[in-house]
Amino acid sequence: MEFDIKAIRKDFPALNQNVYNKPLVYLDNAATTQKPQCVIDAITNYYSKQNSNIHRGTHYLSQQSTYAYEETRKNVALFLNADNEKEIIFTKGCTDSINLVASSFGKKFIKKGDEIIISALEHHSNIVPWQILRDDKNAVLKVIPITNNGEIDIYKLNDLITPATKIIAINHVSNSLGTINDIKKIIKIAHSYNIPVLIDGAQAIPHIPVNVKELDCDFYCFSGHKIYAPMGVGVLYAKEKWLEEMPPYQGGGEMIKNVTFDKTIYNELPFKFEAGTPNAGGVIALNEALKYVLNIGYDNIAKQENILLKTATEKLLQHDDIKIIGTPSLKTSIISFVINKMHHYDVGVILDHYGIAVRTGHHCTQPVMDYYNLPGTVRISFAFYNTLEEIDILMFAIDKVKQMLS
Amino acid sequence: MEFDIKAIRKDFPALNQNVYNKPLVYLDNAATTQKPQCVIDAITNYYSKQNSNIHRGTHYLSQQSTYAYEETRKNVALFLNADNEKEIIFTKGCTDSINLVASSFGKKFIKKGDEIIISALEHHSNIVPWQILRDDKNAVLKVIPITNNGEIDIYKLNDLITPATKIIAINHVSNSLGTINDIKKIIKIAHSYNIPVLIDGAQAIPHIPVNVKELDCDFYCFSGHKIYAPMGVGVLYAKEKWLEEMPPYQGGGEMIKNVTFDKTIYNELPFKFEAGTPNAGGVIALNEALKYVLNIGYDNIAKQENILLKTATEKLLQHDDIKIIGTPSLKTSIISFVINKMHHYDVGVILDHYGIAVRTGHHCTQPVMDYYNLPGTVRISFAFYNTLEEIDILMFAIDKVKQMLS
Amino acid sequence: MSIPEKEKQLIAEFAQYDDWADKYAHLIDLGRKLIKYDENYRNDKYLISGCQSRVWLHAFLDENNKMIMEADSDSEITKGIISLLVWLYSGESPDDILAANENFINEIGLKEHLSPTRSNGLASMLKQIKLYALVFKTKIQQNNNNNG
Amino acid sequence: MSIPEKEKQLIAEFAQYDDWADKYAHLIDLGRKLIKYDENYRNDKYLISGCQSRVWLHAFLDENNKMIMEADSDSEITKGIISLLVWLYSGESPDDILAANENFINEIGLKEHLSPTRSNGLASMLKQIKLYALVFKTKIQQNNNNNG
Ligand SMILES: Cc1ncc(COP(=O)(O)O)c(C=O)c1O
Ligand SMILES: Cc1ncc(COP(=O)(O)O)c(C=O)c1O
Repeated sequence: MEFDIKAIRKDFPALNQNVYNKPLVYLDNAATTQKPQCVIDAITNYYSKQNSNIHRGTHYLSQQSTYAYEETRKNVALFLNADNEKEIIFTKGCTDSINLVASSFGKKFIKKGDEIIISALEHHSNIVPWQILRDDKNAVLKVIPITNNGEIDIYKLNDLITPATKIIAINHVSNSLGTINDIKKIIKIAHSYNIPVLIDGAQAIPHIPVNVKELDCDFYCFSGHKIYAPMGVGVLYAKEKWLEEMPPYQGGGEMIKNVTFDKTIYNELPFKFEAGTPNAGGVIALNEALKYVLNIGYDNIAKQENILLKTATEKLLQHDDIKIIGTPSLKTSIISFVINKMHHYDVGVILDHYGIAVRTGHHCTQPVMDYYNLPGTVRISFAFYNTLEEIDILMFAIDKVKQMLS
Repeated sequence: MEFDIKAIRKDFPALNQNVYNKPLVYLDNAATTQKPQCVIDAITNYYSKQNSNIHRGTHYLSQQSTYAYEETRKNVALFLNADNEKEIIFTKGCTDSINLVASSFGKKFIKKGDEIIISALEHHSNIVPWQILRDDKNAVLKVIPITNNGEIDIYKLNDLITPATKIIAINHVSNSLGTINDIKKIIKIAHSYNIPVLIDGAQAIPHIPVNVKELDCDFYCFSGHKIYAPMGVGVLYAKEKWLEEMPPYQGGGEMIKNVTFDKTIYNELPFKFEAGTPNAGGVIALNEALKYVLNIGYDNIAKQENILLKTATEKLLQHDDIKIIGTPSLKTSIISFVINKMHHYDVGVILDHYGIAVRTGHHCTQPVMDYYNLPGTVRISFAFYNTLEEIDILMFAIDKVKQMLS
Repeated sequence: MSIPEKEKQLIAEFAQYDDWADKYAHLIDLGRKLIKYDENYRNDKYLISGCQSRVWLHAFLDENNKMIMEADSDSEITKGIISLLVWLYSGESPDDILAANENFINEIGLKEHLSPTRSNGLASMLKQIKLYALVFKTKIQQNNNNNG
Repeated sequence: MSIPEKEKQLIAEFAQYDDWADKYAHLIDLGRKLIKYDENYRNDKYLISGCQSRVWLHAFLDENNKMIMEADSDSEITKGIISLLVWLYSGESPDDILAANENFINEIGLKEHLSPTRSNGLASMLKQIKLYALVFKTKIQQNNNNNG
């Protein structure tokens, strides 16, 4: 497919609006992405024509919905190159997926004194579930440190692993710095000790094609809303052998085969892990979003996003008083920066008035901020629909910010 | 407001379609309800104009979204007559809400040998979470029996309560029989022993105005999708004192105040219980759905649904070979029935070909089916948008079913 | 007749009916003609799970290494569908059964039974039949090895 | 001047500026004019949580039972906002402070700071100020009772 940025921007209605009478420059894509019209239409269409409770009904609408829902599961399996669709569990988001694993894997496999390894580069969603598990089970939480340029210090991993290590949970891409971690190597090391690995893929999936078979990860988690799908939908990929052994996370309708008050027999995979009425409308829209991404192509996405990353980085570094936090060798289109003596909040508020949406603060990665001894940063994060003109607007506004705050 | 059924039906695009070349007769409202255009528009509008990650952003879209999300929380609090909006937690559905309480309340308050009371009339979503808790904690699950007409046998409750009873969880309205339970009385009895009560309100909220203050329930749970809102959104009302004492359910972004690897300080209510990016689009659409319901008015809803219930009941009972399961004195517009010697699945499949959507099977209430010694029933469930003409079509089709199956 | 030939015949048979009601009437009729199920096999061991209606299925290998099936259901429609499967596959070799697919259902005009709902038994029935076939195939190979 | 009078003056003051940038410049200016914060109170005990920027706030009752406040922030904009609150409420009686509302923020044209985002401190600041006022009010009442 040819990459026609003008045509692509027309696909996203939210991009074509003014904010404070200025054209919106949306540079907060790591927080959530805007939705193409086809995704919005999929939701509208679902609720206008198909809406029905799935899996339970013999009637037409229910069968249509079930079919579309299960087709999505198949497509997600293909998208991730999973062995089969039983390995795909729909959740409400990446956080939900990680909590599911921490709770269910933890119930079965973590005992007092067992060790869990995460990294110092994690989002709170990949820290707190493990802390809860640690506290529940009297386990130990160990942290792989990061290097000064913002990479997970893989060489420290071997020192942390002991016979008590039961799981390693790390992110594929850092949401605050953009670091692409060498998860393949980490997984290899872990597997050489027979330790399973969970990958928090929230920030990878919109930018990098993910092949769970090649990675050989045990768990891979992501959120729909960060890959152009609606909120309220997430994915957990897990190797079948783990899902078979793990107890269910939640109890409720359709995750069971048979219920008496004494004993309940759980349904087979993947249903065992999907209690309650699923967000079928959201899941079906996720299918559209993934199709849209594949249609544009990860290579085109990378090309455009790299141009944006490189250009913005160069222009920012022309300012003596701007420092980019995190300089890993491989990164996605995220730039975290600070302006000397200026508070990130002030910078964000003023940029906002120029129509520019950025994120400021700790980005739910307080330990990363602690490492750099910063209260927070300004973060810009590009999607393929951003433009060089938007970078010019940003640079213009940064000049204004500096005038106002000095 | 005047109740104009023709105008109302026009509000629901999904109702105006054909299935197998016959006009859709949607009688599966207890499974999920169709959505009015205003709710669909709210979603479209959200993703076309507001979409943004909430609570985390200083920028315009994020503030707009946050505002709309928090407005919904206030409106839900008003809708339920809660003391304040901190008592409203957004979840992904009723099942999620119940699991949250079973897990978090359970962690703090349930010890070995403690007793949990549910009823024999519960949906699996209000059984299995308590079984999981029972098994985790070595607790005891006790069950209030039902009477032959399908009501919770309140007089048995006193016998079941002991000093070890820590919580009672029952439904407001039965999804398989339609029984409206006298929860006010149950709550009173429970409170006289200082036992908190969770109400599964999934089937009540679309039909009956709920006043949590008047009921004095400790927890009240419901799903958005059963009250004309999208899937993937649920509500947990809980008294502030419980939420303050309960540990968080899930860990992740924005439910924390401060994270270090040693210790995490949780955010205040209600955020402590909302980990991860919430389904803001869905929540905001829930606001529209509640407004829509209030605008029609619960009195108008009850009036129309009672006419439908009465008419359908009478017409079904004209058949000697049809038996209605569950004859409580108070019920919502749900009718479960069996036709002598005919399998519910066969009845459902044939009705489907006449364009009629009903539910067949155990309706996720296997213990109720066991009580009546039935493999399942055919269930019709009306919403206010159903019509007397639709009942005529149903009766015509039932005649056909009987011809085909005898 | 081979399985594909039987499928063709079935498709032709159902093509006579334009109306869904006639199709279902015929399907129900076929179910009613199924030979009486051996009560010894009417228990949980032979129950196929994943159906809203109950389906019992029992199979064995005859002296010619063909798989013989018997089945029953408490639902008339499901019984009709299982009778199609019995007619198609019973008496065939495990290999042929393993090679078969369910497309004929679509062509018969009973597509709605193909959808992957859990309340729908067709997928579960086919899975169970193929499982039987696989077990018998392995058994035949073992016998051959032992004899060879 | 009463609090409502001060609010009116503030609104008039800000009404001079049409442009948001000028408004913010003025706000930042006001923040910079805030009296230097007493370093003894720059610690976690006086930190207002719920703001993206850090805000320290400290208050005491003077001999006339008026509440005196001092505050600081590491953000210039937040410091500007807190300076408005200090100017409005410091030196007023706890009762008057408890009766005040935040509508003036809207009228000043800083509405965006009213939104209930957790990154936004205004709601937290006001809450903290009212909490102080409540504590002091109770204290005054107790004193009155003890003396009475
Ligand atoms: C690296 C990372 N992990 C996890 C999450 C959590 O995702 P969600 O909030 O969609 O559950 C995020 C996004 O906020 C993230 O960036
Ligand atoms: C009485 C009752 N409780 C709980 C539920 C579960 O609701 P959900 O599937 O939306 O989580 C339902 C609906 O299926 C219900 O009818």
